[in-house]
Amino acid sequence: MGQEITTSQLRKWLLAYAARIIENEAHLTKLDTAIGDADHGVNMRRGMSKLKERLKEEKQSEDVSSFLRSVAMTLISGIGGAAGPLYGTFFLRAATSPTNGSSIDLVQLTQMFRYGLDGLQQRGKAQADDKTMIDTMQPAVEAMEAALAAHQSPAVILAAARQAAHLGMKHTIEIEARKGRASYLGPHSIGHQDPGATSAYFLFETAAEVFTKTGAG
Amino acid sequence: MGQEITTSQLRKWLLAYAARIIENEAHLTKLDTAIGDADHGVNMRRGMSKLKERLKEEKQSEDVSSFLRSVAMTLISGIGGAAGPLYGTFFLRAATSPTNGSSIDLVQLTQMFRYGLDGLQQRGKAQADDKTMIDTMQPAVEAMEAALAAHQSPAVILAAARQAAHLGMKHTIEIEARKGRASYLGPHSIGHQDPGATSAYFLFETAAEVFTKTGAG
Amino acid sequence: MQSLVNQPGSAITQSLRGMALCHPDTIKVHFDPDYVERTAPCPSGKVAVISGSGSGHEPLPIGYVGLGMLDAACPGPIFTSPSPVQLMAAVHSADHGSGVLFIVKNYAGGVLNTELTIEMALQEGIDARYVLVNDDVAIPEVANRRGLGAATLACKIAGAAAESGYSLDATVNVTQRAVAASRSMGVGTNVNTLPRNGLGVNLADDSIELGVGIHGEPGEVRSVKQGMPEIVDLILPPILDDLPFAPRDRVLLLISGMGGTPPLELYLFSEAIHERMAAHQLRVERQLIGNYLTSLGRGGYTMTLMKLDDELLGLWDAPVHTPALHW
Amino acid sequence: MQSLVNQPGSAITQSLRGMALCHPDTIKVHFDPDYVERTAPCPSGKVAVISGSGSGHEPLPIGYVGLGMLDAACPGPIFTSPSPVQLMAAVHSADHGSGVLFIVKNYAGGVLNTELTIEMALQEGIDARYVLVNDDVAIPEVANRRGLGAATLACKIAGAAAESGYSLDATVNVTQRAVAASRSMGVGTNVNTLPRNGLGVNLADDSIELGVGIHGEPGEVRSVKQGMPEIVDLILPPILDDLPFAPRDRVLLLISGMGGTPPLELYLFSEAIHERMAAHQLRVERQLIGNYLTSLGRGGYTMTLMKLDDELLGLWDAPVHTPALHW
Ligand SMILES: Nc1ncnc2c1ncn2[C@@H]1O[C@H](COP(=O)(O)OP(=O)(O)O)[C@@H](O)[C@H]1O
Ligand SMILES: Nc1ncnc2c1ncn2[C@@H]1O[C@H](COP(=O)(O)OP(=O)(O)O)[C@@H](O)[C@H]1O
Ligand SMILES: [Mg+2]
Ligand SMILES: [Mg+2]
Ligand SMILES: [Mg+2]
Ligand SMILES: [Mg+2]
Repeated sequence: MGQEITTSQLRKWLLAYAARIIENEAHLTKLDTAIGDADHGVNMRRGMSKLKERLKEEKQSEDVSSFLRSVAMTLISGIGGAAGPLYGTFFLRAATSPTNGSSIDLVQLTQMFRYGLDGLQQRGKAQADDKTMIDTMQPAVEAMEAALAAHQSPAVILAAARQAAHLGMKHTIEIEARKGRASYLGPHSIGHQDPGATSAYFLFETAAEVFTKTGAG
Repeated sequence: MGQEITTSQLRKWLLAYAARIIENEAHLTKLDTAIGDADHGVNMRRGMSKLKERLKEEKQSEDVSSFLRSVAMTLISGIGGAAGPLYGTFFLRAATSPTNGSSIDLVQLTQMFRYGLDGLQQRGKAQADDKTMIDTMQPAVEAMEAALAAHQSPAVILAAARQAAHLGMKHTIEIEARKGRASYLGPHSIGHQDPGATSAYFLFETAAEVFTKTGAG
Repeated sequence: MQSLVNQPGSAITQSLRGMALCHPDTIKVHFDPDYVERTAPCPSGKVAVISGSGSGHEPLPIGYVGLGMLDAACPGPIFTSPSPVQLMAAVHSADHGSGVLFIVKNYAGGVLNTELTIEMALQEGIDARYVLVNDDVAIPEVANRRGLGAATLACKIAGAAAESGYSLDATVNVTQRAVAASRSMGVGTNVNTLPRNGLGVNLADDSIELGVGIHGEPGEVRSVKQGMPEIVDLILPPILDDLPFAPRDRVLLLISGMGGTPPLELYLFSEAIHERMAAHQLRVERQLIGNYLTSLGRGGYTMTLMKLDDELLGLWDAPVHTPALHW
Repeated sequence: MQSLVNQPGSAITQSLRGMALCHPDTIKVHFDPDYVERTAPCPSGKVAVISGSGSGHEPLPIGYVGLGMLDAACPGPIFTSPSPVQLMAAVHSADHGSGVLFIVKNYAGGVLNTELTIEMALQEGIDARYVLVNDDVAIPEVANRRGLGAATLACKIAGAAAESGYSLDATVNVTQRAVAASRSMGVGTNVNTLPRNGLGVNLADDSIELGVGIHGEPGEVRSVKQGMPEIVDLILPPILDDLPFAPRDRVLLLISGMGGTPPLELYLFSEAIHERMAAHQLRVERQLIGNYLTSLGRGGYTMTLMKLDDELLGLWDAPVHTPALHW
């Protein structure tokens, strides 16, 4: 577990995330058109443009907590809608997880995700199977924790998170929405993938890509 | 010129006119759609329904003037738009032309049309070639007057009126509107037949049909 | 749900009844013939001010009935002027011996029906006149210019003058001055259509219809790439040059939606107008923004400017208590 | 001309500036973060009342800023709630030490952003609360009910209470009572669509969308053969049975167009409602008819009933001076 992820690597991760979201703007909006109000892509792209601006200023040896807090504030002001305070709270709370100052190890990365997930869940009061981003994040964080407990390698831990996130995202197709705008559709929401679950998946996908490449080994 | 047209024959004429307009409601509205506000058929049908109601009460030996005045008031309240006061004034003024009490001869019928036309023209201030109902009525009345002066038979006088009205109506296709809503279109009004000129034509068409059949001989 | 409004006759009647039920303290509706009168008592010797209009332009004219504005109003069928029978009923209700002024938008039907009514009124010994509203600069020939937003302004000015005791002559004069000081133009934004018939072509997303009428009379289709400022630059010069309005003129600005325009878009339009007002050094002393002259549910707006003087400003500010204007 | 409203960002900013330019005596607009505050001075010790909302519902919320109603309001992007950064700017402008009340329509975004803002305000030692508006009976589960016309009513009641010196607790309580006494439902009449995307299907001429939302949330498509009375018979029972409203109840009736509804049609709707109000022996003590809660330019309307008591009636009648409500 000697691998350390620096603030600068977290920055790379979030830049990759921003790029992935911007590539997928139309896709996210299309998903939100089917069961929401057709703006999730627009909202996320607005937030990611602001995030990219913010991430341009690379401060020397910035500590992880204040970095995550500033990401949170950027997302809170930039995304809007329901997703803004949810992603914002995720990072606000992640910023309170233990660090080594300007880096975290894989245990701490897993804790960071756990803190973020718990914060998001307290904010939104959604449960698993309500057809929200929780359905992506909760299995992903649980998979990380399990892999960590099983002393897996960083690459395996991150791959497990990504795979669980993917399954969770796909699972939202099968279930009925009980939170957010899609809930107004009741059973008609079944058969459609949740937009927020999709944007949340990219968090784990890009984490696996960036941290495996830069950090593993 | 011994032919007398009684109030009851005038009633038959206007019943035939009302029926002809109602048959042609869609046609008149279509013409008004091209160069006006798409209601001439609706307006005329509304007026004709009221006129038919009014004409149901056949009063014994009603005199021509009061009959025509009551037709005028019915059209004024029933048609609306520009056509209502124009047709209304036509009959109001026609009601002041000379009669023999409860009948008129062909000289008086021609005078009746002339009085009506002059009144309508004073009301609307349109000239020939402004692309209005005047373009139907003025040549028709002039043709009646000419045929009368040439001592033609009633059937010929009425046929001349109908034919001149028809030519006048068709002539409106070629000219630019200078009165009414069609005038806003300027040169774009060319190529379309005027709706009011069309509804006015039916006055002469039905007069020729009804008075030739019932009165001639 | 086009069919709701298209039921001939009964929709107008029911909508009229609806308006009366929504404003029972202000207006009273009569049927067959259809007209609306104010409930507020009239000062003795007051000139009566009346306006008729085809329906589909609400709140005009019924929404302008009440203290300080119209004494009575008559709604015709959709886009079709009311009949002399209706107008005479309004005259009988509103005339108190000091004469009657009709406010008439310049469309053939309105003018002809009013002239016929005035002949009837004169035969009964009632002094009746009309003021023609013809503020639409989209029509080059002045004689053919249509009535737009200045109809609302004329009803307010005439009503305030009459309420404060102006004679018939004086009411006619000041109302004519108000119309002569007003210029307007319309812009259509969605469907190039006669709403009644569901005909017409959708405008492209970047196109407007310049100089459109309020009965579906077509305007000139223009593609607009720069958004609102470009639209305002198309309508403002014809308006300003026609009077003409000059720097430092005091003006009243009326911006009306056509019934299908989102408030968001109307304020967007207002912003571009205000910017240009400042650039032209026009002093916007008073303004009204909302649905004041509509064209059923079509998208679009009209802009009206009236050059103000102290008399017009005073009459504008005078109290008014109607369904649509209230101060 | 869909494109006019669709320019992301700048359309909102310009429309906001437009509204401020149209009502310079009443509101003042700030940008980046965007919020609007009243120009009227506040009585000392006054509780601050704030509301945020996605844009596209104008006049809500900006048109309700002013004396006797909101102290500040924040517009989000189209149909997207404003951010805590905007809401905190409004808090800093409006709070005078007596606490802050947010009026929040029950949509996930509005609630989540407000809750986050309240946490931030509490961290700064500012007492902040919110009242959730959830009057839409089209949603069976009470927890998911959306905010409709009661948002307008809540802003008025809360604003009047705060203006007259109610404490934060008392303002919260009476506003909650107002919401609890209110029920609404919406009807869409033209396009079954998300306006932003130009998607969606035109409704048939004889069809409506029952229980539609104000962000294009679909309702139930119903064919309506008998016109307005049939529509009112579809929405009234769910509204009346839910509170329930009982004969001889005093009620406030709010009828709002969705931005693309001709006034003629809105009065047609009103007529059918008034007829049923009489049949149910409900006493309509106060009413408001117009565009008060819109959904960009879509066709349709919402109807809201609030059961009145003397306190609510007094607060409703209290003076108000905002762009949209004024008495
Ligand atoms: N209470 C909640 N908890 C967790 N996620 C939620 C909640 N409400 C909504 N979401 C997520 O937010 C997404 C929608 O975000 P977005 O479209 O940006 O906001 P809005 O719904 O305000 O338009 C949904 O797909 C869902 O995943
Ligand atoms: N000044 C006028 N003189 C004679 N006829 C006129 C005049 N103005 C309009 N018209 C006639 O009226 C017809 C239109 O009538 P209609 O559609 O019923 O009224 P509106 O134009 O008010 O909708 C035109 O086709 C024209 O023939
Ligand atoms: Mg959304
Ligand atoms: Mg016509
Ligand atoms: Mg007409
Ligand atoms: Mg949204």
